[in-house]
Amino acid sequence: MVGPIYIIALALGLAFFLGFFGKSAKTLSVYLMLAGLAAMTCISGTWLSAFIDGSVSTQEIYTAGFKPPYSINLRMGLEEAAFTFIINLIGLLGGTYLFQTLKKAGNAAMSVFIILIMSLNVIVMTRDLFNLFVFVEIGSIATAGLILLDKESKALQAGLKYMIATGVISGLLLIGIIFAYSFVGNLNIDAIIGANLAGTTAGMVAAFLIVVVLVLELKPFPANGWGLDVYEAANPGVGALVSAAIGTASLFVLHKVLPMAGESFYPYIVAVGVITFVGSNLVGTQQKNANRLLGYSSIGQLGLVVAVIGLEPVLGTSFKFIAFALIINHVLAKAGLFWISGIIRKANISEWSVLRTKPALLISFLIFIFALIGFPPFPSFFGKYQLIMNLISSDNIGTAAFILIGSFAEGIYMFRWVGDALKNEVAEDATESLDCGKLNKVLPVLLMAVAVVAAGYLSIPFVDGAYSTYFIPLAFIMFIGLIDSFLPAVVKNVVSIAGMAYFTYVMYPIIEGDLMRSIFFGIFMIGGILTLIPGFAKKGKREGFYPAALLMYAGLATIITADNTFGFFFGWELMTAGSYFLIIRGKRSKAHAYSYMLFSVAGAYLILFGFGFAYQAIGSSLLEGLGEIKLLPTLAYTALAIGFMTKTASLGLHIWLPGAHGEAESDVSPMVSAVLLKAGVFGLMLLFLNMGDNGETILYVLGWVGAFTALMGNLSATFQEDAKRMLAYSSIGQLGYILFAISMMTTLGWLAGFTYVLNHFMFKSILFMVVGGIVVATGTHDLYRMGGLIKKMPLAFIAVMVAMITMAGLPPLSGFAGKWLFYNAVILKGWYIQGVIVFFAGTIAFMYAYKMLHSIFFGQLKDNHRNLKELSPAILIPAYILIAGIMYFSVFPQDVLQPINELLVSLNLGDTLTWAADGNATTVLSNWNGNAVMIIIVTTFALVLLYTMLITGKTKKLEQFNIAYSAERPFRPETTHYSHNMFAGLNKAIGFLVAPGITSFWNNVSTMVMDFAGMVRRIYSGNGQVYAGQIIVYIIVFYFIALGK
Amino acid sequence: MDQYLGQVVMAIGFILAILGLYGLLSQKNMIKMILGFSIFTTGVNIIMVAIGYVKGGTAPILDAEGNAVAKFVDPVPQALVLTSIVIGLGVTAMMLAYVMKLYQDKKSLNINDYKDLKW
Amino acid sequence: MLTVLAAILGIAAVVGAYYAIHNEKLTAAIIASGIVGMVSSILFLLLAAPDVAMTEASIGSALTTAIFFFTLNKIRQTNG
Amino acid sequence: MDKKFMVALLVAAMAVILFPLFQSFEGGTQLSELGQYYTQNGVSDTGATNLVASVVVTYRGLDTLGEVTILFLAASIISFFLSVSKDDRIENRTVMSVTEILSTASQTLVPIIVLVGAYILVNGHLTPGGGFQGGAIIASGTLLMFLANPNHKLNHTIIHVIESTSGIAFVAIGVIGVLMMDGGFLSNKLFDLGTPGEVISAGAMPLINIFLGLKVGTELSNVLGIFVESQNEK
Repeated sequence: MVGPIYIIALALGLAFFLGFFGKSAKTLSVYLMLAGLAAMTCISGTWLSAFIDGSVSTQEIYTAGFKPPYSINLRMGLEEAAFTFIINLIGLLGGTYLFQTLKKAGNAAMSVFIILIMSLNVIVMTRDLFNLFVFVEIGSIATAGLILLDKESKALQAGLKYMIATGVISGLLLIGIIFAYSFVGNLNIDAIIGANLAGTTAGMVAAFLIVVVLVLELKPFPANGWGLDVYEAANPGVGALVSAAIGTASLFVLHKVLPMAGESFYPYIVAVGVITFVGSNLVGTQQKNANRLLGYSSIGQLGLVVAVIGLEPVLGTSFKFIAFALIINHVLAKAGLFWISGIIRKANISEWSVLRTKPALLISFLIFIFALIGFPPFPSFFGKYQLIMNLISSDNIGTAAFILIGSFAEGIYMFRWVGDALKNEVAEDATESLDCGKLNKVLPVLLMAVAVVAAGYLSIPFVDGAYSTYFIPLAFIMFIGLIDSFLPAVVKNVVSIAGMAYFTYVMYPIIEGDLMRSIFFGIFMIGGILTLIPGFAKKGKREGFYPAALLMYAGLATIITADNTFGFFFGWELMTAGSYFLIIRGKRSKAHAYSYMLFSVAGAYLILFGFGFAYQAIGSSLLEGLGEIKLLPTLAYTALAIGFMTKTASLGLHIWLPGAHGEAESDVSPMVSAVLLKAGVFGLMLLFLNMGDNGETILYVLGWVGAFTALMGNLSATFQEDAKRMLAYSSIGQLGYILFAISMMTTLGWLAGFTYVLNHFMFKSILFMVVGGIVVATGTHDLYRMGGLIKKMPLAFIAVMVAMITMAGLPPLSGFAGKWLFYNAVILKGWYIQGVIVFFAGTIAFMYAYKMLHSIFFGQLKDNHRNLKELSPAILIPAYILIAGIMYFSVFPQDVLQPINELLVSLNLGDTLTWAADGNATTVLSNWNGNAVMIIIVTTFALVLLYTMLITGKTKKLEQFNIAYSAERPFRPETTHYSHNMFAGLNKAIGFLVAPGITSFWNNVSTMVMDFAGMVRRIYSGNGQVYAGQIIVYIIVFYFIALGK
Repeated sequence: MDQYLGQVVMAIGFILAILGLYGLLSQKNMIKMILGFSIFTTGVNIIMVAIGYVKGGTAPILDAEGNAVAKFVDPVPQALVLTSIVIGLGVTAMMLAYVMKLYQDKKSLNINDYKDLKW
Repeated sequence: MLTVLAAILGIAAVVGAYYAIHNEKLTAAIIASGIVGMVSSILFLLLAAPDVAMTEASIGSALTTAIFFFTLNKIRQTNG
Repeated sequence: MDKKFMVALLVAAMAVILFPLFQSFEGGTQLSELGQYYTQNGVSDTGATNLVASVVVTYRGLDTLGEVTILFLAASIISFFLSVSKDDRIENRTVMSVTEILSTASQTLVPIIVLVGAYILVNGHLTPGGGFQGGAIIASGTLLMFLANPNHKLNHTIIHVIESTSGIAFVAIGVIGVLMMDGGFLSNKLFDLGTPGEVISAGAMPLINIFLGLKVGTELSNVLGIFVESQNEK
C-alpha cells in the first residue's frame, strides 16, 4: 500500500510543478491536478478499505526518521482513512466541478486548490500540535485565495473578513500552543493529552485557548459572520469545499484535541454545538439568499456534530456511528446542494423553481434537503434516531429537546425552499442562466445523491432496530421513480397496484393474528389500492405521483409491521414525506403543504422524543418499552400524544388540514383524508394501551380535546362553501369523535372508535373520490356554483347519499352503530358534558351533510353544466366497492365488531358488551341489532317509495331552464343557489366558536419566531472588524462561563 | 543579575500583542488594522521566543568541535517562531493585496464601507 | 544589564506600537511599526536567538514595511 | 458607548484571560523535555551544530515544508489577483526621483547582500542562519534593487523555474528519505552525516538548506515583485 506521506509529497510536488507552466497549458494543468486528486483519493481509499477488512492496523508515520515526540508524526487509522477519503473525494469531485473556473483562473489557482486538499489531509493525520497549526494556516490561506476565484467585489470583502478573523484566531492559537509546550515540554498531541494539561490554572487557559480556537474554526453561532459571508460571496464550488471538506477536517481536529482540556470541558462543547445548531438554523429562517442559507445550514449541521463530539463520554459505543453518520450526511448533501446552486445560479431561493426543468437535479435537490432534515432512508435519520435515544437514556433530556428544536428550525427554511422549487412559476427566461450543459458539473451532484442513499443503507447495522427489510419497498419506489419519466400513468398505476397487492400478500403474515394491526393494515393497504384506482381516470404521465403515493403507503405499512420504535419512526417519516409530496401536487397547495410539513415534522420530533423515554426504559428499540416508561412518564406520553395528534389534526393542531386536503388533487384527497389520518389513530391507540396509570390525566384532557375538535370541525364544515374543504373539516370533526371515543379507554368506547375508524375510512373515501370527481368535472370547488347534478350523475348521487347517511350516523347504516355504541360508552364512562358537546356536533354533521347533498345534486342545474356526464367508472367502481363494504358492515356488524370486542376484552378494557347469536348486542343500558334495524328501515323505505311512485306516476315532469328568468341573468351566488350561506343564522349564533383564533395563534407564534430571528441576525452587521470583535467577545464569554471562578 | 530578562521580554510580548489586537479591533482604516495585526503577530512571536529562554543560556549552537560549551536556550520555540514569522508575512501580504483591490473598487480605506454582505 | 536594555527596548517597542496604531499619518505609522519589528529583532538577540533575529530583521521588519509602503503608494496613486 | 472604549474593555478582558499564562512563566529555569533531547542528541542525530537549523530542517522538516508552502500560496494568490494585464500596464513609470546615492549604493550593495545571504544559507547548519534566513536576506537584496529602480522587471520565467525546481527538489529529498530510510520523510541521513562542524556535513541538510533558501528567496522576491508591478497599473 502507498504510504500516506505520499499524499503530501504528491500534492506539493504537483503544485510546485504547475509553476513550470507559467500561464500556459492550462487544460493539461487541470487534468494533472485532477489526476493528483484522484491519486490522493485512491491512497486514502485503499487504506480505508484495508482498515475495513481489518487487514491492517493503525499506522504511525514518523518523519525525519525519528520517533515522536522528537519529530512530527502522522497517524493513519480507520478514522483518519475515512476522513481523508471523504476530503479527497470531495476535493476530486469539487475540482471536477470547478474545471472551467479553475482553467480560466490559471495554474496558480490549481496549485492553491490541491494544496488546500493536501493541508486538510495533514490536519486530519498529524499528531503534532504545531504542525497542526501550520497546516491549519495553509488551509486558511488557501481558502482565502479560492474565495477570490470569481474576483467579485463581494468575494473580496468576504475574503478580507475571513483573513482578519482567521488571523486573530491563529494568533491566539499560537499562544495556546506555545504555553502548552512550555507546560508539557512537548508538542505531541498524545503526550499533551497524557500530561493532564488542564490540571493547573495556566495549563487550563492554554488548553482553553487551543480548544476554543479550534471551535471558532468551525464558525460557532453567533461569532461567525465572517464565515457566512464566505459562503454567500464565494463561488458555490468553493462553498462546497468550505462546508464539506474543511468543515469535516475541522471537526476531526476538534475531536482530536478536545481531550487536552479534560473531561470537565466536554459539557461546554455540547452547549456550544447546540447553541450553534439552534441559533444558526433559527436565523436561517429569515434568509432568502440560497448560498447564504446553505451557509447557515452548514454552520448548524457542523454545530450539531460539535455537540455530538462533546457528548462522546455520554454516547459511549454509539458515538462513532452517530458522529460519522451526521458528518457523511452533511458532507454529501451540502456539497451536492452547493454544486446545484452553482448550476442554477439563482441567488434568491424563490427562483429555484427553474430546477423543475431538470428532473435529475430536482430529485437530487429533494434527496439532499430531506437528508439534511433527517428523513429516512438517509444516514442522518439513523444518526439522529440513535442520538436522541442515547441522549434520553443518559438523562440528557434538555440537550435532546434542543437538538430537536434546532432540527425543526432547519425544517422551516428547508421546506419553504422545497415549496418554492416545486411550486413557484418558472420565469420564461429562467433557464438562460442555467449552467448544466457540462457533464462535469452535473455528474458530481448525481454521485452525491446516489452516495447519500447508499450511506443510508450502510447505516443499518449500527442502529438498534434497523433492518434491511425496511428498504425493500424503497427499492420498488426507486424502480417506479426510474420508469417515471417514460411511461404513461395507466401503466404505472397498474404496476403500483400490483406492487402494493404483492407487498400486502408478503407482509400480512407478519401481523397475522394481531387483530388491531390487521384492521389498520387492511385500511392502509386495501384503502391504498382502492384510492389508486381513480387514478385511471387521469391522463398523461403524472410524473412524481406514483413514487410519492407508494412512499406514503410504504411508510404506513412499515408503521404497522414494525415491532420496534425505530421501524415505527422510519415508517412514520416515510409516510410524512410521501404524503407531503402528494399534497403539494395540488395547484394551490404550496402554503398548505408547507404548514402540513411543519406540523408533521414537529409532531415527528415529539414522537422521537417520546420514544427516547421508551428506549431509556428497556435499553432497546422494542415497542414494549412504551409501557415501561419510568422517567418523566407524563412528559413522554404527552409528547407522544401530541405528536400523534398532529396527524389526526386535533384541535389546535388542525390548521394544516383543510387546505392540505381541500386543495389536493381529486384522487389524492381520499388518500390523505380517509387513509393517512388513521396512522395518527393507530399511534394513539398504541400509546393509550401502553400508558397505564400514568395516562389518566392525559386521557381525560384528550377526551375534552376530542369533543371540542368534533364540535369545531363540524361547525366549520357547515360554514364552508368549498365542497372539498367542507369534507376536510368534516374529517377533523370525525377524527375528533374517534379521539374522544378512544380516550374513554373502555371497551365500548374503543368499539365505537373502531367503528368510526372503519366507517370514516369508507365514507370519506367515497365522498372525496366522488366529490373530487365532481369538482374536476364542474371546474369549481364552490358548492353554490353546482346544483341539479342528480340527473346527470345519478350513480354519484347514490354514492354520496349513502356515504352521507353513514357519516351523519343515521340508521340503518353503520354510522348508527357507531353512535349507539358511543352513547352507551359515554353514559357508562360518565363523561356527560363532553358527551353533550359531541352529541351537538353530531347534529351539526347532519346539517352539512344535508347542505352538501342538496347543493350539489338538487336545485337548478347550472347552465355551463348541461353537458356533464356521469363520473368515470374509475371513480365509481372503488366507490361502489366501498359502498358494498358499508352495506356489509351495516347488515352484519357483529362479524366485525364481535372479534374486536373479544380483542378489547383481552386488552383489559372491560367486558361490558354481550353479543347474542342473532347479532343482538346488549349493554347494561340498551340493546341493538344491526340486522333488525336494517330490515325494519329498508322495509319502511320500500313501502314509502312504492307509495310515492304510485301517487306520483301522473305528475308532469318540468324541465329545468324552461322558466325564463325575468329579463335578467342572475349571477350572484345568493340568487342562483338556495343553499348559499345556508347556515347564516347558525353562524351568527355560534360562529364565533370557530373564529380563526387558532390560525391566528399559530400565525402569531411564527411571526414572533421570525421577528426574533430577524432581530438576532442584526448581529451580522457586515463589518469585518465587528466580526473579529465578536470572536474576542465569544472567547471572553466562553472563558468566564467555563473557567471563571 | 538578569534574573527577570525572560519575564520582561514576555511582558513586552504580551503588551504588544494586546496593543496590536486593540489596533486591529479599533481602527477604521484598514491599513492601520493590518498594522495592528502585524504588531499582534510580532507580540506573539516575542512571547514564543521568551518561552524558550533559559536564564543565562546561549544560542543553541555548538562550537566547531560539536561540543556544548554552555547552557543552551531551547531551540524548539525558536524554530517555531521562524515559521510563525513567515506565516505572518504571508498573511499580511495577502491582507494588503486585498486592501489594494478593495480600494480600487470603492476608493475607501474605511472598513465600514465594505458591508455589502450582511445578515 | 540585559534586563534594563530589554526594558528600554520594550518601552521603545510599546511606544512605537502605540504610535503605529494611533498616528493619523499612515507613513509615520508604517515606519513606527517597522521600528517595532527592528526592536523585537534586537530583543530576540538578547534572548539568544540569532536565527530568529536575522529572520525578523529581514522579513518582519524590512520586507513587511516595504510591502506596506508599496500598498500605500498604490493607494495614493489610485486616488490621484 | 464609545466604540474604542468598548474595544479597550474587550482587549483588557482578553488580557485578564491571558494573565495566568504570563504569571506561570518563571523566566526559564530549565530546558523542556524536547529541548534537552535536542541539545544532547542533536549533533549525533543530525550532524549539525546549529540546533535551531537541525530542528527546522530535520526534526520539524514537515513544518518547514508547510511554511514554504504558505509562502508559495501567498505568492500564487497575490499574483493571481494583483496581476496586471498587459493593456493596463504603464511601461516606464516616472517615479519620484530616486536619489543618486541610493541608486549607486544599491548597485554595489545588492551583490554583497546576495553574497551574504548565500553564505548564511550554506553555513546554516553550522552558524546562525539557514535556508530561511538566507532566502530572506536575498529577498532583501531584491527589495533594494526595486527601491533603486522601480521599473526593474523580474524575470518571471526564471523565478518560476527556480521556485518550482527547488520546491520539487525539496519534496523529492523528502521522498528519497522515505524510499531509502524506510519511513523518514525529510530525513537528512541520505548522505553521511560527516564530521560536525565542517561545511560538508550534516547529511542532506546543506542541500535542503540550499533549496529552501532558493525557494524562500524566490517566493519572497516574487511577492515583492508583484507588489511593485502592481504600482504600474493604470
